[in-house]
Amino acid sequence: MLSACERSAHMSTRLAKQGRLIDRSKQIVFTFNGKSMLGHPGDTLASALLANDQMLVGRSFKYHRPRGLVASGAEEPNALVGLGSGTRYEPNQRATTTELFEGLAAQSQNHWPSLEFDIGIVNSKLFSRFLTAGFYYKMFMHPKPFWKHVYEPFIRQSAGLGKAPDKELVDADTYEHFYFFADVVIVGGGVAGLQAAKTAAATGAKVLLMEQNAHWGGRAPVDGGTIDGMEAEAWVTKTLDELRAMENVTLRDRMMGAGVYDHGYLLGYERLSDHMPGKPGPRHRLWRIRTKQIITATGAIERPLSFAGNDVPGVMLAASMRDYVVNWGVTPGKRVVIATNNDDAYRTALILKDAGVEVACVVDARRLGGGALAKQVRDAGIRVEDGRAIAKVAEGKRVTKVAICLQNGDGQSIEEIEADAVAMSGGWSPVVHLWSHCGGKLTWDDTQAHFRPDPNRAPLSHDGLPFVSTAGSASGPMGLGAVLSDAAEAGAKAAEAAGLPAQAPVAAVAEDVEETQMEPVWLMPANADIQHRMKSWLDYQNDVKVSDVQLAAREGFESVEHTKRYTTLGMATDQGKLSNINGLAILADSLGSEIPQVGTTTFRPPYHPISMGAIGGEARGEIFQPLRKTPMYAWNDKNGADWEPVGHWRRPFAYIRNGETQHDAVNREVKNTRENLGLLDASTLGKLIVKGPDAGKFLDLMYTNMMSNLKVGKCRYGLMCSENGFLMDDGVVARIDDDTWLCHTTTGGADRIHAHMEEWLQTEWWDMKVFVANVTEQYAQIAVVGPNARKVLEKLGGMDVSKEALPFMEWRDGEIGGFKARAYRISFSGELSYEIAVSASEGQAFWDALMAAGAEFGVMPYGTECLHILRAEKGFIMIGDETDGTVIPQDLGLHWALSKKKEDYIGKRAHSRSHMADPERWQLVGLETVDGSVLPDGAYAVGQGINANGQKNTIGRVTSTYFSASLNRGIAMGLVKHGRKRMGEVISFPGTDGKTYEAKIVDPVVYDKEGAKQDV
Amino acid sequence: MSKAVSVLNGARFSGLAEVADAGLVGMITLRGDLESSAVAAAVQSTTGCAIPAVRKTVEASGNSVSWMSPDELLIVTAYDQVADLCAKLQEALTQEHALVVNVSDARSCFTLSGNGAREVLGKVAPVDFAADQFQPGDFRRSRLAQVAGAFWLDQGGAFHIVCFRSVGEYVFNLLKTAADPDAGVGVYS
Amino acid sequence: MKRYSAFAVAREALRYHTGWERAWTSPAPKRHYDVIIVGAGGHGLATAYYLGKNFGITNVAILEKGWLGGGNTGRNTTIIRSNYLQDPSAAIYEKARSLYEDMSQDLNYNVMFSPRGVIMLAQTEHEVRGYKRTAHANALQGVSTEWISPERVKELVPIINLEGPRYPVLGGLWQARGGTARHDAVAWGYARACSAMGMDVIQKCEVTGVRTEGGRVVGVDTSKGAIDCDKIGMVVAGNCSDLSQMAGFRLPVESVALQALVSEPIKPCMDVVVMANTVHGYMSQSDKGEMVIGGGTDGFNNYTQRGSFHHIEETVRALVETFPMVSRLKMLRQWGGIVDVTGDRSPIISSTPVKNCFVNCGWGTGGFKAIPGSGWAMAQLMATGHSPLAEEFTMTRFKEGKFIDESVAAGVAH
Amino acid sequence: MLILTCPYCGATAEETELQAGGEAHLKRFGPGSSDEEFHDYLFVRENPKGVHFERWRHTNGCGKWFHAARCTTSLEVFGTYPAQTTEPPQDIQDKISKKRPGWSWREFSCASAKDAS
Repeated sequence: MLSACERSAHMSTRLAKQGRLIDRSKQIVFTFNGKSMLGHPGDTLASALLANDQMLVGRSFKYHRPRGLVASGAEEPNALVGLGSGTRYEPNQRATTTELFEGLAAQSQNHWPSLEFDIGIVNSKLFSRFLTAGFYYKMFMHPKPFWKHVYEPFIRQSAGLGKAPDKELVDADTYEHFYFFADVVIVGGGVAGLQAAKTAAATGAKVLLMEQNAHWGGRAPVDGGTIDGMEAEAWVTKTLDELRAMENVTLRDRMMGAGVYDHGYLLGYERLSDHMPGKPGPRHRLWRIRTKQIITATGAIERPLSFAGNDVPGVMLAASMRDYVVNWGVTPGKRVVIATNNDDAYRTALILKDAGVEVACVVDARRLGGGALAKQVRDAGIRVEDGRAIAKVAEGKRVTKVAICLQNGDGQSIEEIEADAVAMSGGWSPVVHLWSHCGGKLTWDDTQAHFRPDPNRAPLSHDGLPFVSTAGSASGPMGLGAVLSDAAEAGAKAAEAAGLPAQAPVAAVAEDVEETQMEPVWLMPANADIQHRMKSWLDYQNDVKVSDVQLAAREGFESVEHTKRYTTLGMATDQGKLSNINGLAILADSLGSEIPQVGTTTFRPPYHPISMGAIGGEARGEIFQPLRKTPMYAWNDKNGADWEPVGHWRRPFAYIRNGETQHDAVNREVKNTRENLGLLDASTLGKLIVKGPDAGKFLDLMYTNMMSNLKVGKCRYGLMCSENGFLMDDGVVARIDDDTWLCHTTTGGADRIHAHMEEWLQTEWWDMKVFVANVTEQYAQIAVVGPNARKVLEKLGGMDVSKEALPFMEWRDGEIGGFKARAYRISFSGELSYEIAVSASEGQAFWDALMAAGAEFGVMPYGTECLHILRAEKGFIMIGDETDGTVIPQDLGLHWALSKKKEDYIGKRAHSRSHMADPERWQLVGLETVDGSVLPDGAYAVGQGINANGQKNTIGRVTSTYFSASLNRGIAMGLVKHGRKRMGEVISFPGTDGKTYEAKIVDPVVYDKEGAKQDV
Repeated sequence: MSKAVSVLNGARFSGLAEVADAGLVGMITLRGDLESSAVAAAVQSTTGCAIPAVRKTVEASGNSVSWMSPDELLIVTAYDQVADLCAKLQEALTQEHALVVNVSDARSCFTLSGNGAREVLGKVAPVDFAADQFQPGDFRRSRLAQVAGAFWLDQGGAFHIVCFRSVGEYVFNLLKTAADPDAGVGVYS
Repeated sequence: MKRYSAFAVAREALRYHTGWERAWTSPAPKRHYDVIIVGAGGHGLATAYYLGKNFGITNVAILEKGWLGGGNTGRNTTIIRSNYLQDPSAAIYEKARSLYEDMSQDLNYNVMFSPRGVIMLAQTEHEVRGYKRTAHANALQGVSTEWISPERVKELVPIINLEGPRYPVLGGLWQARGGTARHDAVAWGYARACSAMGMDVIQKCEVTGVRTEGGRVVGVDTSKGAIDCDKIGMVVAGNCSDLSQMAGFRLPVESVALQALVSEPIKPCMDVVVMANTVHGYMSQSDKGEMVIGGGTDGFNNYTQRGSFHHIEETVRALVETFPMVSRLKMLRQWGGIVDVTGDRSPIISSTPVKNCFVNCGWGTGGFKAIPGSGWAMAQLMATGHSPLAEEFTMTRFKEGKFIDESVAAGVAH
Repeated sequence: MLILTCPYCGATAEETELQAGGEAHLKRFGPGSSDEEFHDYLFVRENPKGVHFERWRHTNGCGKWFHAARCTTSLEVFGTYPAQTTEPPQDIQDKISKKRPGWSWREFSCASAKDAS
């Protein structure tokens, strides 16, 4: 029975026979460029387009030439479409790897205004002679501004393939990662992969077998042959059933081996819902697999032939054409010319004929033609011409005529054959990408004219032993029997290499047709003239032709990498799967060199593009990154916290009340804390317990000042430098008992300083008896600050917090308001201040108690900005403001904290280097603007003249600057050359706002210089 | 104590596996020489547990003891017992160079149970969760997506997961996402 | 050398481009050169070019063990900017940037310098302060930059998500005359110009030894035989430790892998270069349409030109969060290069303990943008013994504790 | 993706659990050392192409620092060992000598080369 399409006059059509993968009983409606079309379940978008006579599927990158399908799988260079819409739109989807689904909407790409009529074609028609390889390096240089404003925008607009997703698009799909471990992973579910899996699994090895398509068996069911006495397809089904029954085997379809990384790390890219968009659950899953052995059973890819017009829609790889016939029951034409240099293409002739498609001629470039298969074809009554070539396929939007010539001639046409499709086969190249990702080397095989993996130079793993092997045609052999025995051996060897007991491989037995050797044909015909070579495509998508590679060679781009980059050969979205070997053969020929000497470019992951969404995985939205929250986070959030990210923490910058600006809120908090009572959530401050008989000695090395002589019950402010001498952290240290200290660090310092201490203890002073524990998160810590601080604590009741019982710079354990607490009498604000630590789980309850009890004392929470201002008014430095990784304690006038008694501490030796002892170093001072305004953040003070590089000389910079609500004017600190000797001097800070700010050098402490307020 | 609350305050999620906030859990970090008989004796007498082997958890008397590093144990007990147990351990270790510190409030704990538990954890931690590779009593410190975490498998087949308190919510949301009922992988079933 | 121009292209088109001559010659080494530059990457070729152009020194060989431009010059993300904080860095990078402005005309080779603008996003208060400081410094250094508002960022980068759930964009440091260039073309353009001046660019010529006499360099041994010279410039990122040891000194340098990736090409959607340091990622769109993406380095010494995948993952995660539509693009290709990192992550352009032996290395992750400035300074240093641009970049600075630290942040702290 | 076996907890950890820590077996120079010594200690690195000894920390794991002997050009790992030592264990040096005859790294070198000298 003929299908509806076949009865029509169309040339590319659905056949009545064949179509093993489609379900003809059901129809699927889809659209292409808005036109409604019909397909079947099991179709790819590509096969469905062919069934609808949509030969023209896209336009090329440079010349905007009309293009049709060339291949049937991942190697397809032309059929890229924009798929879907809205939040599920995606550009550059391959029609050949897109399974058809109901409602699929595809848009062709790279044309304007329409696919059928594209203005860009003028590139091809008028300018193609000019737009040769590298032309843009030689022109567009004058006038200079034209590159940015005229030439580049034009080039960018005409390049670029698919339409970008909408600028505001937020992906509707989700993605995830999965970690998996195996002994042997086999990539590729063709007969080789299945055979390798079976052999490996027989040893008991834990095996993962993945197949990028939705169906198993690879090419074998299309190419025919019998395995173990049954049809290939039956053997595939049987073997799959056997593997599925094994507990040690995991089978995944729609999963591609995307990349091989060092030490047996493999990326698997699983497409879960691309064939049914909107299906609940993740769209893609990125498997991060650790395996002892990888077998790539990735098959081989057919090479195009380089003849003039080999890019006209309707010219297709011979094996792909039979894929379309056998798998999906479609043909790109009704009258086909086949061009080949090998026997395999004759299979296409037989299959086409069997399916009712006329084969006008098989043009075999070999002088002596093919073997047994060729005979079958001749016997079937098909015309076969040996030693012939295609001179040219007539230009147009589809194939109409094919000119035939002698292969060893220059392209003189012998005859013209009417045809609407051309099948071409230039031989087969093993898919070596995964083998090569981690350094597997290739060897040139003269008999098959291809690079294949060199088993003696395999990628090596952590143990220096090979961890990747190949199976089947990925190894080189193309015959079914050889494929199976190679795969069986690969499976057995890999299992043994993975540590399983060795087993002799048992391969399935196949019946093969003997094939006559192929002959390399890099140019068709061999002596094609320049007009022909300028129409012979190597890289379809990037529009690289034989003449381009020849030009590159002539201009001295002799390295294959140079040629690639100069011509863009192999740099398109197919990464040269079809073009690389043909291109470097042309290059070798142009250089008078051999192909193996020219070598290949580097194979890089991924094998085939993978979604950025999958790479990012689950990390989006609220789990984009960990957000660290203090116990009072929710309260802060509800009470106006204007959040500031601090590392992964969030801290309230200020608590903004209704009607307030951020600035208002900060000023209110400053005044209230100075006048009444402020609460600061200080839980993020690091708290490290350091304990042991050598703890004092250790801390004396960690801190620049002495900690061993701190008395139990007391606190001391300490500084830490890096070994390179720079100030890296500060904080208050409390001595807890005879051999225990508690060290406070900055928020950012908690993990860093903990790691720093562990590093020194483990790697340098491992004989010291010291243990460190990071207890930062065990406590909620609240700074209770202001003149009313004692009152609120006394109201809550519990421990004696009087000046006598708990003097400044001491700490006590006890209870406050029924909470077990530790109170530190320390102040970073210059006010009467307690920092109270309670267990984190009780933090919110304690905060609530303070807020309630503090109501009558004017309690208000304050944020980090207020904290900054309070400390700046007191001239206290802030790590990260006054320090930036280039500042040493001496710069900040902290000489008092550099112990002279100690022989050693980290950073001490560094400080004696010439530049660190240099009196010219900038010194910390206070800065007071002449007019009371606020100095701009980060402003530099200018000195006299310019330096040797023409830059203005600077003599200082602002390190922190604020509006002080307490003093009602700007306050600042800065580092100034000879600053401490220049008190009272006025210096200038040019702003980026056009103004220059004049500031007087003053003492950094501008509030309560005597310290009377904090020690009450 | 009613004042104390865990970060997730008893939250649960049921999908591929059951994710549950374990509430307030008593936890003690013990640092000391794990080879020392005094440490072993102290741990045995106070918790009822022997010193676990490398990357193992020992459960006894309602307590568990896990191997954190060659000189560190994680002792898990009831939240209201922790102060008492800390004191006893400190007492038993007065002669030893050791550090005993209550970290109950510094951490969040979750249980992950059900058929999909291995698979869910396998989405966030770079660890082999195949049944023959991760068995009851096994303990591992690793990474839970972007944060450090530790987990062990109890004899009943449930995972116990510990992370820092500040990232408790992140880890809960992470596990919840991984346990999406439509995101089954199906390799461990 | 035949001049390149639209006219020349048209003329050649008429004869099917059969008349183009070699872009550079492929000579055998001579026995002696005044100067040998080891390394025909961008920096080495630029050094040679300015030796010839500025100092008339043309008896120069540039030795390359592989193919010219095949190291980091040909595997970077092509960003050009000079908005550095410290004076010495700003000076050399601005010199480089200004030379890029005229490079196509100067070399008669279109290197496609595209001053499309570079934004460094500020996503924390700490970054806001840092970039405001940089803007102030740049104003005094003669580097044109400005602090811009989030609204302006959105205008320039329509695909950005300003209100990211985690790190809202608080503004950015904008250098309007920063941009990109075609990386290979920079190497090819310099090579062609060097060759035209009579210099020898010798590829597949590996240096196996550095010969010295009395503490002075006299020549090199190579895979193509011994070559004498008066001066040597070592400009070999990723190989400088090896080469310096041949000359008998050691460098404060470590080599690590830096990775990059590109998406499949799409139509223009982002006209500027965006760097987001809080989340560790940067992105621009090439003229071909690919989104060119970079991130951080691996932490371990590595010469494989392969990096670890989790860095790719971190970078992509960050970019998906910053530019949500990126989620629906696909990664086409990832690769790695080996970069030299010094103790302060700033480069070394310096004389060495061996007389007449000079070294230029340690560009870390920022080498491409510096190429012309680096070559200019290195040439001046080699020709005259002194270069103001190179003055602070000595290898002795580490001994003095005089660092050029661009990271200027000891970590976020409160 | 490097995978190293932590000599403390025995886990075969992938790189995401680890933190690289630079060259191993550096001798610290503190106060009293020369500028040269201090400079070399802080900044000068072997940075070899080939056998290297380096520090790693099992950060997302048992937290311990350890050393790895690794080849920087092939990424082969010859062994890992605890950080509390000033030189690579002999068995690891021997293993390297078998695989990389003639290797040397700072004052350490191939056993056979030592015999010959």
